[in-house]
Amino acid sequence: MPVLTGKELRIVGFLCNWCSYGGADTAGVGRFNQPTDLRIIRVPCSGRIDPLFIAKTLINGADGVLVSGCHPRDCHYAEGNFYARRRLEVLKRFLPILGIDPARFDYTWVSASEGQRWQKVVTVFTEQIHALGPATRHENVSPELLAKVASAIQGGNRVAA
Amino acid sequence: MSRLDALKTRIKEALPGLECVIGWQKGYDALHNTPLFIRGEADVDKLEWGALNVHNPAVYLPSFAGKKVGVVVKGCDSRSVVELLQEKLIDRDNVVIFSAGCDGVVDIAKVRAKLAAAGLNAGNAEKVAVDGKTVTVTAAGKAVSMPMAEVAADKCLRCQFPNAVLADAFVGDPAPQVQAAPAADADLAALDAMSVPERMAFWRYHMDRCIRCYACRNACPMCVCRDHCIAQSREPHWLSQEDSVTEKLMFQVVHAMHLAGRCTECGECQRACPMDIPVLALKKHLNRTIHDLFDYQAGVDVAAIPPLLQFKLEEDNIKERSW
Amino acid sequence: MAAVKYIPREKLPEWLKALAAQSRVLVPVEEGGSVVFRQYDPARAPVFGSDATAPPKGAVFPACQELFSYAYGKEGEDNAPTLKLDPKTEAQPTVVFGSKPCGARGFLIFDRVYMGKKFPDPYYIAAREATVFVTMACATVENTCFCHWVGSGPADAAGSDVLLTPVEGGYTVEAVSEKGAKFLDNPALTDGAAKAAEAEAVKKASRDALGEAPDIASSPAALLSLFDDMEFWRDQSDKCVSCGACTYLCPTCYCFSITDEGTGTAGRRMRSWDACMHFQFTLEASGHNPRPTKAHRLKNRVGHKFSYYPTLHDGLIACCGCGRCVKSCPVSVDIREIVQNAVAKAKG
Amino acid sequence: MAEKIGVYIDESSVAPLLNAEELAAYVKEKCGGACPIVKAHKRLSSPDGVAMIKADVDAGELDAVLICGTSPRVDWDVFTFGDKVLVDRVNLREFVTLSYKNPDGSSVAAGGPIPAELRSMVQDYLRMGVVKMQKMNRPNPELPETNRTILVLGGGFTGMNAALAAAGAGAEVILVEKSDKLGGRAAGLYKTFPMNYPYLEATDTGIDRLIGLVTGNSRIKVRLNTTLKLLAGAPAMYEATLASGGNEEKVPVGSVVLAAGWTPMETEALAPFGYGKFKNVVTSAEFEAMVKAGDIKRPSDGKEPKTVVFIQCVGSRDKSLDRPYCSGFCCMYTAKQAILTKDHIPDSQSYVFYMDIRSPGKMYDEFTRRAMEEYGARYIRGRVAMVYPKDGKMIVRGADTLAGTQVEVEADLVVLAAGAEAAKGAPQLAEKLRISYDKYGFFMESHPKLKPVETNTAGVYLAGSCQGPKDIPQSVGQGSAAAAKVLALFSKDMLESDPQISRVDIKRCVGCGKCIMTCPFKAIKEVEFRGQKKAEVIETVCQGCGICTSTCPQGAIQLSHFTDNQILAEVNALCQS
Repeated sequence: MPVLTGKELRIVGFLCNWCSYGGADTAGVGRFNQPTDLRIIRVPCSGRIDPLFIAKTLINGADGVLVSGCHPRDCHYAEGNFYARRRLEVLKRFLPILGIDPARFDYTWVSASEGQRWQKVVTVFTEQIHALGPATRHENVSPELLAKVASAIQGGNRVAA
Repeated sequence: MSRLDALKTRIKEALPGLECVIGWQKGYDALHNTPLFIRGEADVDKLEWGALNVHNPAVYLPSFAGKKVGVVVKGCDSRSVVELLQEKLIDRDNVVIFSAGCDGVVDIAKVRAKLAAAGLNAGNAEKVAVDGKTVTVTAAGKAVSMPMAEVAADKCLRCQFPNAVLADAFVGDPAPQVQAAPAADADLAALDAMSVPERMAFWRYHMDRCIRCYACRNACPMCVCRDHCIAQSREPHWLSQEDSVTEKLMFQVVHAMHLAGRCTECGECQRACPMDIPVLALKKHLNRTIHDLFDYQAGVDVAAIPPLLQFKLEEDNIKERSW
Repeated sequence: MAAVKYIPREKLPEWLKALAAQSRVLVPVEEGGSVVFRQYDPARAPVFGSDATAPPKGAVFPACQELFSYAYGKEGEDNAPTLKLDPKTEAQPTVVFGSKPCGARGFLIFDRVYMGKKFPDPYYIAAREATVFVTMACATVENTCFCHWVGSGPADAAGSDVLLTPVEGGYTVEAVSEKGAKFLDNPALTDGAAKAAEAEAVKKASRDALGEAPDIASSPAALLSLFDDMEFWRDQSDKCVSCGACTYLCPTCYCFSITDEGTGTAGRRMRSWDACMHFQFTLEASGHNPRPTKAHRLKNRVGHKFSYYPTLHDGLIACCGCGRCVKSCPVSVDIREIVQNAVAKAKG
Repeated sequence: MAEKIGVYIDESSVAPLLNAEELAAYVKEKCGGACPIVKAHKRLSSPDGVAMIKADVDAGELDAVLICGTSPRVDWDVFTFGDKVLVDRVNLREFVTLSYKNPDGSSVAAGGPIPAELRSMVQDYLRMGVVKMQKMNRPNPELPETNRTILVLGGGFTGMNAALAAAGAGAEVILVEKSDKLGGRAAGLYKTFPMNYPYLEATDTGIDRLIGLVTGNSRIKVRLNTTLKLLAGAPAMYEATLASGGNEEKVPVGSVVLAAGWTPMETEALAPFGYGKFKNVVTSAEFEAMVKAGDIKRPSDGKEPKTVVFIQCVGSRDKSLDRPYCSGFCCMYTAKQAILTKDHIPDSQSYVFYMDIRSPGKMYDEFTRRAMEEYGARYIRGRVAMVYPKDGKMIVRGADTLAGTQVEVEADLVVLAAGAEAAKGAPQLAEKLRISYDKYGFFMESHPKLKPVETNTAGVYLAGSCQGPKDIPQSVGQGSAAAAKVLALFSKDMLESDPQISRVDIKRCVGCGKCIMTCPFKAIKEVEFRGQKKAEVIETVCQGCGICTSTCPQGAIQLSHFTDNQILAEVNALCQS
């Protein structure tokens, strides 16, 4: 598809309806300059975000994922972002073992009134992803690299010599 | 009285009140034991106790919901029982736990590799003798001795719980604690040493041969969704049938993330894998993360709340980034 | 039948390269401790010594195969609904090189289902006809081998096109089918008459190593008679964890599932391996499942192979005795034991 | 599962950057198989636009409607078409046309070529919207109980008027006031500047009468010494946690009217004028209290002041204090206080230092003129430079910019017209309600002309000075307007479409109870189903957060409108291309 041919990268945002989606609306209404790489998926609460959505998005080739919810203690549902914080932090630390740069994923808190904060977050994150460049897909891993890691773990060699 | 005989005695006593008692017996060849379901007294004498009891019998417990069963466990297996109790997936009143000190079990894959190095095929194993620190396997008429430390399962090398954390009938002398555990398992250390792109290549290389039999999942005592796993459902439709590395790896991510804070690292996922995919490394890494973040270890306290099912207003070890 | 030929071990790459120039050549290679069939790469030495962890089933019957792609749309002024279909039946010429006899024999069981008159399967037929099996007879056998129980053996050529037998310094090469005969036309192959006797000795030795097979001729009737004996099946299946390792690694398991994978209004219809050990295999849309427990499912697996299929197909047992289901089972469920138990139980 | 989706593109949201018809053509090409109707309209939220969609729905052509235009946080109550069709939104305005800038930061020239980035953005959002809609489940006819109680926050003039207006129309109202009495700022006033014919005299505020009406109204429950701790849920299904003393109580409410009011500026702005240092410098509120007590005295010695200096714009219109705004009502109450001073102390003389006289209300300017012309108040246009004591008097030195001279007034009493600030804690309250506020802490309305008393949180309205300084008539007007908007909301069958709640697939549930542990609302209970433990959602308690959905490993509990499959469809639409 043409979207990926230019210098634009694929960044997916998961935003809670009550705070960060409103913050992004506020940034739009305020006509704040924002990068164009991001596509936003609306969810009711950051607590709705199964970390697997993020893993799936990144494994399937997105270049970056940004999650934003209400500030801690300001969750519309009181506790959602507290659960989210734990889950998302665990995921962030899990990504590197899968071979995904953890800098491709960040989570933060932006309230509905913080249009300018949203602008800053999107801008900084997009720059961060551009610095990393396009993500490698599994099918594009180089044969050299494959050969290099093939014998990294000699677990169950069931082959008779 | 040997541990085995003591176990048999206790099981015979308890058997009349139980649906069955789950343990181990000899399998199709000398190298393989297999789970045993004791339903009558004659079955009790088939029971085995030792280094070939590689399976985690806790995996069967949830399927006996509502019935009272006995289970013979190693120390590590008992942690799975604790975790199942903690998550109310089994009822304490309906399970009788038999146990004895465990001196470690072998990793059949490591034994296979040792035999292969000696020019032998594990498929020809005729005899296995385990005495303390040495395992001797005879295959095609040739005996090969291997130090237990080199063929023991990774978990045994770092075992914190050689004796059950929870048991109704613990027989014999407790087994000694493992001394001088390695800092990290070899597989994790190997992955840690890789660059991020190398790790991607690593999983690309290994997951490519996954046949999606879900043995890793079905052998996992904590995978209680079993028949309703999201890997095979259309509602929700997390994974497609496409046999790409992406989809296969995604399932491992699903499994690992669903185990975050619940995994006791019994290693059944990897042991069960017919394609020898080192899937346990993912869980080991995640357990390390859970420990670092929440100072938590699964399967030691029935009353604990898993870390991802609770939170703190101010987290001790989560530092949020500034923009 | 053509005369026996011979190829020295060091000449094998030459032959393989020649074959690879014309078609896809799949050979068993070691990968992370397992042996799997992969496209021939001179840099990776094939592993002919031990039986592959996974049989070459996917060469003809892929784990997942796109049957066709589809797209719904609208056309013209009146927005008439349209559906575009793009079927993919073409098959790639393939040589499966170095499979054990059991791996190739599996397709005999497939053929009767997918190449029969009733429901010929164009995808299967195209792939089957495009594939040649150059099979390696077994010089050694393993604890889990039981091909001799099911009418096969370590040098069984049924289902294969060419049979190799390991001998000192190389392999004897025999054409088994007409398709196979064409493959012997390579300068790397020389006359093997001198090696023929040695090859026969190898075949006999491995057959002897298997020992005497038990009589399971009554298994079709025995299993049928135990159909309603759920206590028997509970005992047999107690330790089964309901994974699909036995099924997916079985050279004879031919069941599949069909799913549409797509987003929006376009997608692909995929056919992929299914496993009767999974709960979903017989799960009906209503939520009802006629095989709700692993006991029901294991009964089906064993019953299908040793009773229902042979009853329908001239006594041919739908098992090639490779023993992968035993060897690869996480809890060592042993189908041999179950069949023998059934036979014994039926006898009373 | 929606199979016949009507896609409607709002031209007013995408023009002039994008052509609505071209977008419709794109949807038809890419998603035509699922979308029998694709139309563009000038303004979908207009009665004509809604009627157009309704006609298509009534024709039975559609099982779902996808509105592509404004943010789903806007006009959320406009697009409901009964329980036969699903409705979802695609945000093309806030997320695309309003926020789009060229990579170099420039704006797109209208009518010029559409940049590739902009095109891909709008196309992605359209495709995501359709695939998400395709996976949306049919509405559930079982509706949770709805609540139409109105929670009014603030017992001042505005809040009481809103409460009375709503109660007068039959609504139940809970009026929450954080202090120990009703009345708000107006309760401290002796009189207000004239608000009724003949607009000549300062008049009674009427606050006591108003308090009487409120406390005497059986539909209005007044809660004093109470604050809002938390608001959870959705319109008609909110649950407010009210804190009073050490107690907390959860109260179901349908909507909220915010009338949190304002507060006078304090020491920082007042200090340069000697407030806090000299007893005879007082705020206008303190002066008003003296007048109300009928006892205008110099605090220093209790003598009647003969010369009173009023200083306006104390803290207002002051960039150095970061308060550049006009507080609006100071000019009027200063004129009123000058008149009252003369009334009470006929031989007194008032001086008023002012920047500009801002008296745009009905007959307001006439009133200030009366202060000058009939009551002899001397208005001096200029800022006061300093205030200092001398011989028992306060010397007020300032500029008279009209005369171009320095002036010094020997005053007995100096009255500072302190400007208005947002009420203390307003930003915190805004965060609790997820509404926007400006940098001064005043709440932001949804749209200054189209939605002046709405906020961007569904079901939450605002009125009065919490939005910005207002005088009593304006506040009363807004209080009534907010009440009218809430009543309009409740007058519709607003919940005829599917509520956003979680549902358990009983076949998939293994009864592990993890969802029960994480639900913040205790909206999930354990039940027994054919001898097995299962989870069950208490639909009336469920607030629709979806924490359970991301907790359940087997995906057995799904939040409608945000199911795994819907979110996955969006992810796939973005990743597979």
